[in-house]
Amino acid sequence: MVPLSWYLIFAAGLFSLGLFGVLARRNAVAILLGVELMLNAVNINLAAFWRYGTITNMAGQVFAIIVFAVAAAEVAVGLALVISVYRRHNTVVADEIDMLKW
Amino acid sequence: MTIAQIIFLVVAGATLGSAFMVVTSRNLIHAALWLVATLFGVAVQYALLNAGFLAVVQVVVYIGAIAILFIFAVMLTRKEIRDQGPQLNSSWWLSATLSVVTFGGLVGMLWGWKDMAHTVPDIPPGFDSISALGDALVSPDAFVLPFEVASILLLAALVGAVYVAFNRK
Amino acid sequence: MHNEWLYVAFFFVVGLIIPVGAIGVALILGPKKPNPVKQETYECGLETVGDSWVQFKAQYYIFALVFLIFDVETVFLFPWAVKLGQLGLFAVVEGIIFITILVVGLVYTWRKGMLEWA
Amino acid sequence: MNFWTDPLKMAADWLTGLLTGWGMPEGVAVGLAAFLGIFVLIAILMVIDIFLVWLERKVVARFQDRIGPNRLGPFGLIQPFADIVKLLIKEDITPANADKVVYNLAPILSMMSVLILWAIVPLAPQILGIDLNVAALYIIATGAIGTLSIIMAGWSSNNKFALLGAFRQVAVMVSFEIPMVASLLIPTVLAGSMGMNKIIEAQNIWFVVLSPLGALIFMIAAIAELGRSPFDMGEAESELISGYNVEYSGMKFGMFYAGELLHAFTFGGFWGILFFGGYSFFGLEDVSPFLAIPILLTKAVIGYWIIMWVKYTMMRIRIDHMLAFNWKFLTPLSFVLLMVTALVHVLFKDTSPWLYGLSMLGSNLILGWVVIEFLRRFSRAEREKLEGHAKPAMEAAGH
Amino acid sequence: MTTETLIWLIPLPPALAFFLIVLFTNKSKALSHSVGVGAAILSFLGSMVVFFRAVSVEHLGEHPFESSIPWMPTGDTWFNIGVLIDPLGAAVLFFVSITIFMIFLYSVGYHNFGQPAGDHDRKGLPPHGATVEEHGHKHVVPSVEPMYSRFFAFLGLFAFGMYTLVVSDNLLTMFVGWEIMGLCSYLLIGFWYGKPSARAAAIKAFMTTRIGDVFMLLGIGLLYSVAGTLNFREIFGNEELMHTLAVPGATLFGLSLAGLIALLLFIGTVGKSAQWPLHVWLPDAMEGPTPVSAMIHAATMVSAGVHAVIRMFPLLSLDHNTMGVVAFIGTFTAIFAATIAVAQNDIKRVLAYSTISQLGFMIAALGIGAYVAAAFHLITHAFFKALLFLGSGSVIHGMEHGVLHTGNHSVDPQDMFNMGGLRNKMPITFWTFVIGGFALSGFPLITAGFWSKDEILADAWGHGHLVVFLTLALAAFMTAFYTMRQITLTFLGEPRTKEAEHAQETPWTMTVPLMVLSIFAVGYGWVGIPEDFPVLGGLVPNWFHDFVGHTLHEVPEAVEFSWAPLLTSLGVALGGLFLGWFYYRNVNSAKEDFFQIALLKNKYYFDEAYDFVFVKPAIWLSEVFTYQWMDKGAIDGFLHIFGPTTGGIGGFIRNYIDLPVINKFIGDGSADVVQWVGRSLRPIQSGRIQQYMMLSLVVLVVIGGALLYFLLGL
Repeated sequence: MVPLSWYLIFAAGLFSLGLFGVLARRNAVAILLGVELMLNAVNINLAAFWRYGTITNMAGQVFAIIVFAVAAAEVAVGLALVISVYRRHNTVVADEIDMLKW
Repeated sequence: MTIAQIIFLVVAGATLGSAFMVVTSRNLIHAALWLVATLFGVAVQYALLNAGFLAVVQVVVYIGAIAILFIFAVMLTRKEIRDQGPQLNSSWWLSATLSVVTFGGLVGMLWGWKDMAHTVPDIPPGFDSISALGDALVSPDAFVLPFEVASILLLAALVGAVYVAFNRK
Repeated sequence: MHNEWLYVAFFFVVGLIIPVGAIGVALILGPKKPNPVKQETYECGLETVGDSWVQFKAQYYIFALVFLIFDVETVFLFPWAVKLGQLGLFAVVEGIIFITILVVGLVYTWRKGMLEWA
Repeated sequence: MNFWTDPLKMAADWLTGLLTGWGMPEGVAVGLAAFLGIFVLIAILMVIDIFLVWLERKVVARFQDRIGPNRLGPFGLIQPFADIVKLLIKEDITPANADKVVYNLAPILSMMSVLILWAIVPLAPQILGIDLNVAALYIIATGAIGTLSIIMAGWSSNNKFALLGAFRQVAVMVSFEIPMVASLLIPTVLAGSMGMNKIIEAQNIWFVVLSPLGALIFMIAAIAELGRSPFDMGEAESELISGYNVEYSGMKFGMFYAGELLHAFTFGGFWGILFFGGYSFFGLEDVSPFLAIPILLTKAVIGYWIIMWVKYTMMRIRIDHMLAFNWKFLTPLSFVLLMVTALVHVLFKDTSPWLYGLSMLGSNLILGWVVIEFLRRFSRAEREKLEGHAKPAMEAAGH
Repeated sequence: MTTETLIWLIPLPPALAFFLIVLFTNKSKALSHSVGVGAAILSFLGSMVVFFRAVSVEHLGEHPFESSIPWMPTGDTWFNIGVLIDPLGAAVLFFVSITIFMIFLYSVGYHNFGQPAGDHDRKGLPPHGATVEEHGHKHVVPSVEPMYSRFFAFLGLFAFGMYTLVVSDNLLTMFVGWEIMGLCSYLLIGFWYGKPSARAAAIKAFMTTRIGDVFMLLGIGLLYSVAGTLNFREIFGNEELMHTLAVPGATLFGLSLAGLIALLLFIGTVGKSAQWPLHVWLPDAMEGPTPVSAMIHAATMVSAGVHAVIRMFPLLSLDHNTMGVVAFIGTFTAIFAATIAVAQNDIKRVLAYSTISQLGFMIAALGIGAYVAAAFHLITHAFFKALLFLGSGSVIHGMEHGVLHTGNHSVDPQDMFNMGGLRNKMPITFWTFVIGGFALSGFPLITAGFWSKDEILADAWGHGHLVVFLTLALAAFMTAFYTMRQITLTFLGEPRTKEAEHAQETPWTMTVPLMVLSIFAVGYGWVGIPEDFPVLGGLVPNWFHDFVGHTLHEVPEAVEFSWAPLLTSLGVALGGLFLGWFYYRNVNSAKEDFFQIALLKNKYYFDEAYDFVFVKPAIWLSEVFTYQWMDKGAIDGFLHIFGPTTGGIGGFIRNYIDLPVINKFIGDGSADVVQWVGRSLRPIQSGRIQQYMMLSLVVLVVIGGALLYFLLGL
């Protein structure tokens, strides 16, 4: 069978790719895409630990579902913000969205 | 190497490849579609982990809703789709370094961890994960509070998103 | 390895093979005489004017948004529905609270006039 | 056990035996046998699909007071095969501006999203398909892939009308997915499981009796999900030329077309499974799979026929009306129904079946009556408001 | 109802009141204050029942009221939260419930309930008065606060936080209450958000206390990682654990684990209780609605900080190094704040600094191990300081009345040099203020302040901490001095302005709390008279020491009676009072006041120093490092790094040292400074999330790497 470590390393890779997306993409929507990757990496870990831990303890799956809800909320609000910013400032480039400075 | 391992490696490779395309492709719709591929790969991983519910939910929520929402959002903020300018910001190399360091750090930490080679326990016969999940979510001595709080979170997200994006003032 | 998802994967594979095969056969059998006019965008014979990336109504996004929230909600409801029979009245009350909270969100959106197409 | 009572098992055993006889490891042999079985199933489905084309054309012709295909073969039965040949030898055109990969992937995904639905269809008590414990959600998940294929088709065609059609279609599909999920939750609640097989087994009383409103909502949502009239905004011929698949031709269009028909048929089947007892029909299903499968297919065809009936009777609804109908009526109604069902189920499930069934049915009927009454009053008020405004103008015109 | 159930219920009414007011009743002023005051009464009654039941239990220290429920799953175990009322909790609950009730009642009068709406009042600004026509001629009367309901909502939330903090049995929920109060203090200080100074003060208070809170959270985390629980009794009752914690030199700087944890928690208290060096926020907090928020901050919330340290005393006392730090900070703050208080003219600022100084007394007492004395002073101080603040609020209210009468808004109703002779105008306020002031000064024998302060001095003497003793004695002397200065300038002599002549006594909702509190300001001292005090000792049993002392496992010994500290405290109190009266009876304006020394008046230039040490480097970092380097330097490569850097430094010197520093060092008003701080801090926020994330990630990687390298030896 697949050892636990494979899943964890896979998740770490996904997380790092997401991190790169979050840090390096200019487009705010693309940044949110990166965030999704990171959240998924976390979820893989949760599912893997559920499977490799005490299988009757559903905490891992419950947490993963909660993460789904959080991801949905994050996307909903995040994209709404991006659209709102786009309507006001006509840009979705993260570097140009720095109104919170003042 | 067993079949499961081969499947895992193939799927993981495809998933990571798609994820790489997500963060690098210039066309945002393509990035979103690559995200779908990545998410589907993750769903397959859940299925490999016998977490069928998570796999299906992954498809329903992520591919069916979140990816759609992303595509809609890209269409609505469309000025940038065909942006010929760079899609990565100027300090992307620093980000890349940081990501690699993060990955290295995570793997490094995992390396020294004694439970790494943990073998997978058998699923006890008659164990129904959906039923157990239902128990965990709604029975009062488990996660009933997070269950209810999740609905409040979703409510807040809905109200907030609707208000933020489309306040007609 | 006993994992019923393997068979689901077979379905996916076969479900891919058959349309791919059909289109592939058509590709082989069909003639290939492309010309620029044939490959133009079809708009009832009119010349295409402007970019196809027209601005879309934000309303589409609203519906997708509301859908996303409710979709996640229903995901929570499935384990609840499965276990409802055993857990009894307490679980029902929980579920009703859960749904009611979400319906409040729908009502809010409604009242804000966001569900109107105009 | 013989071929009459369990043909699938026999076939599988024979095939596995054959393969292991050739020196194949046991596991691989089982897998290969399953794969072949699935292949055969899907091939049969494709054949059924071809006949669905004929059926659809015949039915629509009758609805429109025509005869329909009648030239090739008896009752025009050969006609669909001629269509296939035509599709196969048509030129494959990819528009120059299209996004090639996505454009070609979309019809494949569209077809696939339908075919994989059959993974969870229990054909007979002995032929359960894959008995997933998340089957109800699986239906929604395949729907998600279908939605994706439409948006991919619309976007990659690089055509205003295609994109607009895709947007409309997706908006409708995602909107009606909520009542669909809610109505899927009702059999789940009643059966205490998401598994299709458990749902069928639990139907000592057909769920349509226990929850007629749920069945109705599921049907409406399914029609919207299929994008068939009156919910065919996505391909509104007169406005959007053909919607999201305008740029498709030949076999790729064929995939969308066949996918839609098979999808409709499949949903007819699921309607039968979820609310009409699936393969079961007064114990006949236990005699032989050769009886059970036709029972299920008959139910599916009946469901499919209702979908066609609606399609060829109703006019297309404007998209704003359609979305308003969903969000302001169907979604709240389905959630209220879900709450009521859950409550009644828990309160009465341990009483006698008669009381349970009657209270379920009663609660559904009362809810339906309340809703209709409410709608009647509301629309009358609306009408009076409108006419009240219109009247003076008319009077002025009259004088 | 069992006592435990009742304890659970105590924090609830204010929280419900908050939500009720916010969600439903905010349109109606009368309904809102009924809900608020009603909730306060419910909590008050509940607290009293709990208190009296607690007092009647024989060995409450060993068998406190406690009850807990599982809250969060932590792997295979659960994190429990619950309530605990031990003797200390009961004593604190007693004064907290009374003061909170009084705050609610007083707010009704303070915000001019029943008066007409102002002529041109706006939300976010203090009411300016309304013109009414009576008997044919117009005159101006105070107008009702426009955001009256909001105020009661905030008060409710605040009360919820305070009660939660007092009744919780573990550090985490205590911290939750602590943070709720932090939020409320921010909201209440910035209540009149229309005033820039109030906004700045609110931010300052929030940020300053946040510094302490971060350390406190670190301490909590460390404690949890070591002990695996945050329940007070589980930690203190586990002898093995306590031994592990007490091993000296286990962590940095030769501190034991207990010492480090206690130190971190103590830093939280330093922020919350406004101890040096994080005291800067408290005086500015007086920007809030005059007496009420001042009182929250001065009498109730800051006590929470001391309460926390007293709670953690068993941990604190394990390491004498930490004890030394605590004693030093307390003593230093006591004398340091007292000297500043002497030079302040604003009636509330004097009290604010006096509070800082008195809190220093308590902290110092804890630092020398005088557990009971600290708790005792905490409670007596809460009573008389609440009394003084409410009194000062009453004075200001009276003065505002005078201001409205004359219409001369240039007269500051809070400046003591504008007052004088108010004893005839506002007799109740005067007498209660005198009682409070005398209690603060430690007027011998009859006031509560005397007994508690005397006990601290006696402990310092008895335990041989001579330096602490002398410093505290000096601080006590100055306390008496500035208190009498305040009383003399405010109430005695002749009115120095027209406005003072027209000052008026305040309504009953304001004076009743004053009277109630003055009873406690006198009477509460009697429960803690040492047994062997000459003549009086033994007349009343030293109930307080006996009761609260049993919170600890080993009941602390009462120090032996000694004449030296008694005579000292007699001397400093009476001497200070006399000198204050003697000197200030003839002073009529700020110019004649010898103590208007620039150094004291400007609070030792602490605000300015913080600018220089923290704010400037932050700007430098943002300008040169974040902006120039991260954003530009990084792209162009290291070749160009020198250009931007030198440019940045040049610009920095020109823009940030030349003009502002010189100006600001001469400038006075701390409000200006705070505003400037806020403005200058902004450049560190480039507004670009990705930069923030990258920076935090870099820091995380560096810290993580360092931790791995040094701690795990990887």
